[in-house]
Amino acid sequence: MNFTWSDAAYFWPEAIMALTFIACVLTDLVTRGRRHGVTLSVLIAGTVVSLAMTVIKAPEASHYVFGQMVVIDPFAHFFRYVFLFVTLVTAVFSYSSREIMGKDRENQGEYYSFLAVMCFGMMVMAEANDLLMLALSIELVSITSYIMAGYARFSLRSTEASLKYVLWGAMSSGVMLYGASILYGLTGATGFSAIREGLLAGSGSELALLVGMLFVLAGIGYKISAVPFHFWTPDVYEGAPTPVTALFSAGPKAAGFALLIRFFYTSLVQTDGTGGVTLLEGIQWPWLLAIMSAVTMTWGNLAALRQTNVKRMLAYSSIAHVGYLLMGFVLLTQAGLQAILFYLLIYAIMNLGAFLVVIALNNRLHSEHMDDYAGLGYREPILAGAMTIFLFSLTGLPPTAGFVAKFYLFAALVDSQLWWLALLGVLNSVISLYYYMSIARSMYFTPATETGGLGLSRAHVALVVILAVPTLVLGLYWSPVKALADSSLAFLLGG
Amino acid sequence: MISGLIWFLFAGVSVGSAVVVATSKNVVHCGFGLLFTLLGVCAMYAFLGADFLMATQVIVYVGGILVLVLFAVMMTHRIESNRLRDELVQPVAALGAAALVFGLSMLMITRTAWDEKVPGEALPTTSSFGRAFLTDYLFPFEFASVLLLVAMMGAALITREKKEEEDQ
Amino acid sequence: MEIGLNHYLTLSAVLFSLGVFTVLSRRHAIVILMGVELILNAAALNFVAFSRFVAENLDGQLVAVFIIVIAAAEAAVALAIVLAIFRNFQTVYVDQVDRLQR
Amino acid sequence: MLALESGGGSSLLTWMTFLPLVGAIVITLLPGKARELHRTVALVTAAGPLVLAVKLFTSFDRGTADIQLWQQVAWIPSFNIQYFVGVDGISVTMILLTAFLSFLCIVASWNIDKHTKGYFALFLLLETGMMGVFIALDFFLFYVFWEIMLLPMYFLIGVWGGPRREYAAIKFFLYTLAGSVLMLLAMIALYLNVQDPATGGHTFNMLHMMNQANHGSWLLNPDIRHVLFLGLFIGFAIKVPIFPFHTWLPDAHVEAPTAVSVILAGVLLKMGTYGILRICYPMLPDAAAWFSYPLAILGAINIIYGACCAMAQTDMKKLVAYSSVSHMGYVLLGLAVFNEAGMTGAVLQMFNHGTITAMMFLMVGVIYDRAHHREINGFGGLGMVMPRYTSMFSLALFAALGLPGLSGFVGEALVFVGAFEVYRTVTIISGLGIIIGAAYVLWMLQRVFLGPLNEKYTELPEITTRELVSVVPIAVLVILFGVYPPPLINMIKQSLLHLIAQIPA
Amino acid sequence: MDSIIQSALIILCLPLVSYLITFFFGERLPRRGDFVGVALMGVALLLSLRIFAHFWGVNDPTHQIEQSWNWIVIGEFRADAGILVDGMTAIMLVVVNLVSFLVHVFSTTYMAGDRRYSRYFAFLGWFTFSMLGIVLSNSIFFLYIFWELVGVASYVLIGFFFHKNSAADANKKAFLTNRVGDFGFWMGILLFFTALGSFNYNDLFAGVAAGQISGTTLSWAGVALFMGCVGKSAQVPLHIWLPDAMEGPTPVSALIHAATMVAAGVYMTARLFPLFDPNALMFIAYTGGVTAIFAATIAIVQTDIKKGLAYSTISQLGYMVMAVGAGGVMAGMFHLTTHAFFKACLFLGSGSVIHAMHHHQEMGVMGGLRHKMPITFATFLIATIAISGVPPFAGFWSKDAVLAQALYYGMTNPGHYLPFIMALLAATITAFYMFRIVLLTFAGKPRDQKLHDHAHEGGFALTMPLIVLATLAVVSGGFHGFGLDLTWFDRFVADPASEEHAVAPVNDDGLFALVPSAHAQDHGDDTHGDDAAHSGDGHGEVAHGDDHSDAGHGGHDLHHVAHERAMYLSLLAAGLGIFLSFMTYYWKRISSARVLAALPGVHRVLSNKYYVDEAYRDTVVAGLLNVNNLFATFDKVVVDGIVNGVGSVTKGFAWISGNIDRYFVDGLVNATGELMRAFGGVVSSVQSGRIQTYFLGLVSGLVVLVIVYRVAWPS
Repeated sequence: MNFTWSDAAYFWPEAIMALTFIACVLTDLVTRGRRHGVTLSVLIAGTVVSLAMTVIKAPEASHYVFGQMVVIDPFAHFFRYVFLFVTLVTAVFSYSSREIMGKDRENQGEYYSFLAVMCFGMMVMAEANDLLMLALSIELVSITSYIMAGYARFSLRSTEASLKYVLWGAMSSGVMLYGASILYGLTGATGFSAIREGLLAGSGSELALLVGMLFVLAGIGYKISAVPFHFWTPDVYEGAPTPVTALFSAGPKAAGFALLIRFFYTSLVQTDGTGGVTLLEGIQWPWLLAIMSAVTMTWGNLAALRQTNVKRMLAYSSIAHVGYLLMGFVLLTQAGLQAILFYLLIYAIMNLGAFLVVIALNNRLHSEHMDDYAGLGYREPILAGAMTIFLFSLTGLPPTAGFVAKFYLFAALVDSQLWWLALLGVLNSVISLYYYMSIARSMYFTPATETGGLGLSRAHVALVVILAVPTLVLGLYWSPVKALADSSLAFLLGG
Repeated sequence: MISGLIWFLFAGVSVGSAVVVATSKNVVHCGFGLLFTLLGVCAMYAFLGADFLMATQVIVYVGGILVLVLFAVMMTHRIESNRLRDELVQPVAALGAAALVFGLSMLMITRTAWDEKVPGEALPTTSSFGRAFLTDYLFPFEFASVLLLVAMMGAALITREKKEEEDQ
Repeated sequence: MEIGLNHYLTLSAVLFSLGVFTVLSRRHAIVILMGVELILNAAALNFVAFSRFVAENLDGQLVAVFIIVIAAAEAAVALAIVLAIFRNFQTVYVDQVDRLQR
Repeated sequence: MLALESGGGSSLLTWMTFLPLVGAIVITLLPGKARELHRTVALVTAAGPLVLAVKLFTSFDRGTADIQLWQQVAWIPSFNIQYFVGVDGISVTMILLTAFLSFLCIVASWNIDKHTKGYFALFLLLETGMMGVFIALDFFLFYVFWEIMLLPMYFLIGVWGGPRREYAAIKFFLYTLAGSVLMLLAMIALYLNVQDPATGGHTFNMLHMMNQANHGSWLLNPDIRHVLFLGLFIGFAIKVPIFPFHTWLPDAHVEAPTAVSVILAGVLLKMGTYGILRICYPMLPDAAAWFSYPLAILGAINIIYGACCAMAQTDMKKLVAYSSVSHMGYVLLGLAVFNEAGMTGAVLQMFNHGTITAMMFLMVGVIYDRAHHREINGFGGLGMVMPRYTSMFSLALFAALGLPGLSGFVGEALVFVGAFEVYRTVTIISGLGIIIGAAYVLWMLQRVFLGPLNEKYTELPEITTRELVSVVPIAVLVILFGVYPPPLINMIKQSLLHLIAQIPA
Repeated sequence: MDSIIQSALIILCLPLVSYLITFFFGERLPRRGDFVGVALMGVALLLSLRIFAHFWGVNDPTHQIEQSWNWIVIGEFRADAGILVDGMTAIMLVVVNLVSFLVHVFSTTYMAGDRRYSRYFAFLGWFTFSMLGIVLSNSIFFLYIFWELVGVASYVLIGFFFHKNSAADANKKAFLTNRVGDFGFWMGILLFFTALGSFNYNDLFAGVAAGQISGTTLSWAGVALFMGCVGKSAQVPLHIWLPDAMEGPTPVSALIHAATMVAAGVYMTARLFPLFDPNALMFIAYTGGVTAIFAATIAIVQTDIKKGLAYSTISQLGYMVMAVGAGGVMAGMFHLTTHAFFKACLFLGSGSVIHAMHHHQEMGVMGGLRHKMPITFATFLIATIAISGVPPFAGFWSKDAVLAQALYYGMTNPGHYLPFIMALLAATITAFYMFRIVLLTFAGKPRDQKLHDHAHEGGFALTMPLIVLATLAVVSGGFHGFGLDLTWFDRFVADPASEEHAVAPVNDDGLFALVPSAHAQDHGDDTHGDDAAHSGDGHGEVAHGDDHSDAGHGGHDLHHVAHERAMYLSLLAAGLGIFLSFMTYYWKRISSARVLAALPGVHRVLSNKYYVDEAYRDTVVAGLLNVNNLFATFDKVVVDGIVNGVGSVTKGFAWISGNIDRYFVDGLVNATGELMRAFGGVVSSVQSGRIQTYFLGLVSGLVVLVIVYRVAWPS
């Protein structure tokens, strides 16, 4: 147990988030749940400090802080940025969302504490290097998600969403633990690298490895909502309050991918130290995941085609995007993973942006039905303009960051000659154009029923613009962000 | 070590009660079925020399979680309707799926050559548990505490009644 | 006759399958949760069995303890949600809880 | 392999491309109600590229096939993407056409009154997109501009279009996007398998891609080259449009407002053939030679099929749209044969068709503004009421059917001369196109302008000076390049001769 | 630049200038700008006479002046624009400019008061410009360019009264028929260009002579080129547009559909004569022959005076084409020239009659106009006599030359007497129907008294052109015989010295042995310019060359033998035709009604123009329209359907229940669409909102993944 205080310094960002959680709980108690603005400011302060510490304490190598369980390396470090950014954005626009902070809601203060602990949980998820920690971190994030999903305690949709979520989550964690036990049985260890050593050494039967891996994949797959583990997503996304849905679509999904990459690329793969990756002779998992990716992509896109509720459509679109991300995952190449990381960051920005617009409109229109968006282009030009940028970015059209992200994915795919998946991915983007444009169509082409602005809060529109700008700018100049994503992978595959 | 007969007795108890949990129409019977399954597993732990674990299982699982479940059952069924009955839904499909999963697991268990070693003397585990929790497993230990705290807060939040006095 | 690893594994497989069956076939939310408890117990049993017969270290048992912790946390939140459902829907049967769009 | 003319680095092209973008941004900042202001700013901004176009025309060096006025700036060094622009014989006519038509279209869209701010901003953005496609010499930059051009087009058709505009807009978008995603995959494959002579790494630089020496081993396998050629070709074929992929064109034209369908027919269709000339042929010359006969057949089908469909239409705009399909068939036939006459004829026809269809659509727009419908059978004897309009429209129509002395004929004649040498039967079949072409033009002319005057339109106002201003310059060009084409041909000649030399017999 | 070339260029530009001035400023000029046209055409006429005189002096048909400038140069491909002036051009320049000038004069009165008066003169200028372009150009590429421009000019002029539906149909029909011919012409040009590499006449002739193109391609190329002539000069089967072209104003018919444009085809065949090989020439000859006889028969039954003249023009064009086909370039061009004069005179005459009869064209309402309109009657009669081939009028000499050439062709190519027989028959019928028109219009009692009273002679503008043309109709043939030799035409155009025409020795035992062959001395003394119109009036009805050739048979030059015999036969034919015409329409011995009753079938066929129009309408036009509708519906339903199908595959896939996307699904949903829809159903049924189905999905998903893996990679 090599626990040295000097290493502990790298754990500061997570520590600060935990402290923020406790601080939020205390402030909420002190203000007796009335002035939730204070709790929000505590949360924001905590997040900012944590962000600062992340920047200061950027690890350039992998540090095992508390034994082998958790590793803080550039890979996890990249995800910290994503989680902090997502938490910050969600916190701010939850403040102005009718569904959470409406006048007839109470215990808004505790919402922020859950947000803090969720961020903490996600950070740990990205650093888990052990089956146990994997289960525990997923469990923490899931429990917070169940609570936040059911946050609007008296709305039937929200409670129903949380019920489905909790049942599904419990089942998945059960199955995952069973799978973990099998892997433990095969290798006699729970640490990812130890599992790899165990698999290399042991004769281990293929079937057991397959079942074990698959069941663990069920647990992680549930978090990133890949087919066939995605069934909860549409109902929960639609039922949960919109800020929570926005958080789900960006935060836990990225954390799930972090876990997926770390688990598969540490325990089920051999690396020759120079970035080259070869499969363990035991199992050909890339093919399996390729099929999953194809099905997820197509399922998400085709289901989204016929949605008229924008939130539910964005739910299916997020499933489709998981399909695109998995494309990069199956290539066993450095380029593939870099593309995923970059895509996750860009996806977080544009998806949050889109949800933010949905929230803003929900506050005034009290509905997310597409027909209610009629003529929005003219009543709220800035908001509609930003939404159009997000939609184009989600489709992957050039001037936007979405295109660049997809471009890297396809570059990686073509580089490894995986033509059929590339073709399917490309065709799916075309299908996705149809339903994304159906929103633009209702905003611009169908005439508005009544005229005049919606009187949205200036802060909300400002935040939307703040998110829209990088979506466009990163579409034109994105080298620094890509460099960050590339460097963060050096250690995972190299190490 | 211990004769197989006793082992099979306890195994039979846990499987039987598990079947009761799965199939019984009356929810309370399911609850008690779960109790005996847990006790059966507890016995298994004993056979496997996991004494601390056995204790935890009895105290935490049976004492805590099971009681919680039973409370929930009592609170959620309406007195006036005697409908404690709960038919099975899509039983055939469920049975098929369960059978498939079972077959798959058995195939796996029998096919794999687990490098089974003759188990040594079952030493008391509590002290090594203690040391592990504060050294190798320190982080999971602390993390679990946060997890439980959040669970409590969440449960309290969700089940709290509507606040009567609306001050602002 | 000697009780070997396979016996324990078989038992845990049986428990696991029954858990799956319960989850798939019961309408009552709490019974589904009981099914999940069964699955978790099967996993814990597996861990302990492997720790005893294969790994000769206590990691398995430690994980089993944590599994119980997870089960506890989950049960708490799940039952809270079930109560909330009961308050809003006046029923605990899962297929009657159906207000969301297709 | 195309070389760079020494002493490049002039920013003329960059100004021409991004001036409209600046204009678009300025317009978005203006207040929504100031309609007049939007129009004037748009006009002034569009005048910029026009002036620069004249400067380009004069300063263009007709003697060399090298890339001129080029500019190369590193954009994304990590992926070796550069902002690399330049112009040569193939693209110069297209740039001039874009600048010229955009200016006229803004003049023609003076009476747009719904959301003028959005309209003019999007129109200028469209101009930037188009200009960018023609000047880009870095494949990534080309692809970015190619897609940028799609976005405003979707909204222009969708918001300001006719009754079924939404259907037409989304159909247009889906068609072109499906094509361009195929192009994306081919682009990436090329990128990964072409070695940058300087750095040894991958490159998007089209000039390097044109040099067969830089092609990696994977790319030398003929089957791969054929598949890549096909991928790129389908992307461009949808834009041209070529027979099986053309059904978006009539819908898009019928629903788009006049000025937009002028730009759509005048410039956007040429992007397909330009893409073939700039990317497909120089980079995969052997595949081009291999595909030459199918291309010729497709050209012939386009000519005959387009003409026949045009003859059966009752809506004027649909008729003109199908006539565009037929004319682009000539361009394709010209491209299919690799001799001077054929290729020059094709590039000439690209420019001439641009001016002629633009004129025809403007004319249809004039009658639509007055009668609010475009049913050919709904009119009759307009010659009596609007003599000047009739003579103008007849000039456009006769240019369309390839009357010698007007620019439509020169391109066609050269294509026939070129194609006849190589594919005799296909050319003879395409020759039937001039008969059917004459048939649908004259039949339409008769039903609209000749015969007894339709009593509904006894007092239709004659063509106004504003409308004339937007049409007369094109008419002058049509006549000028019909009587004396060398100014155009000299610009195109050198680059085409160089391109033909690349393609194996 | 050679002075001739300079004047040729000026001649070419004058009508263009007239077009531009009258088109843009016509309305604002005094007299609405007609004087501009007349003046400029006058100047052009004078210049062309100067060139005519120059070539008269040179007296060498092979003399030519050529100048060309480069137009399009791409690599080795060159398309040059240039001017070629030789004897044939000089003739054509005079003919075109003279007739155009006279028509301009005639139109100042005829078209006076028309709303689009200045536009009319502009279009006349445009037509003359393009006609001169055809005549002057030195490459087949520019020949094709001006060919099409002439087509547009005729389109515009035929459709001048476009408010009438019939005019609107007529001009479209004219243009499309010409376009069909032009298609063949264009294919011919391409054939020659790809083989010989140049468009220039002389290069082409050299290339053919050098044998660079031979055999079937050469004859097919020749036939293709000739298709241009068939289209433009209204030969069978593309003749249908000329009768309908009468919808245009009569001066236009005179200029375009009598003298110049229709002659362009003959000029082209004559100019490109070396490009045609014997098979092509035989094809040309037969087409000409068939057209001659075919049109002549229809002309008999025409009631409309202009339609009658139109069919007579088609018949005469058939003559010229047959002549050229038979190798007689000189004969063909000679007949073209003379025909231009007297046919223009006939049309203008009919024009003045129509003008007088307040635009009634039906001969049924005319009759007995000789007293009311003496000058028109006189000139019309002279022109009719000329066209019937009565010596010493111009018609006789040119028709005789044609018949001689046809006979010669028959003699030299054994078994090919048919063209000659057809020509002879046509000559008879021509004489018959021409005199029928004269008698019906001018002789007999007036059939519509009211109109008759109004009829009066036209002013000077109407009568002057008639007189000039009538004189030319008499004089332009020159005179040969009785010791006088005024043949002037061979100064300008000579038969190409192609030996292969003189093939087999003469076989005297044929049908024509009985006719003594007169020996004509050929000597060339130059008589001065014909327009110093020494007006010799007709020498009575029939004059027989009475001097017998003293030389025996055999060893004679074949031409003279054919010439002699053809002359007598043509006289016989003309006489017979006139006699029959007088019998039926003047002395009423033969009542036309009874004759027609005897042959009802023939009458119906003839009056319906052999049902050619209907045949075309049912086959080509209808076929094309059906094809178009087929294509259009195919396009909308199938291709669009497939696309919408693919579109609805993704849409159907999502099982839309009628909402704003409904119109997207309106396309043809094909089988794949149904399959996808079913598959889509699975997607939505699984997402049923019940957690149980979700769990089932999860477990079955896991199991499926395992099975797929085991199947794909059995360990």
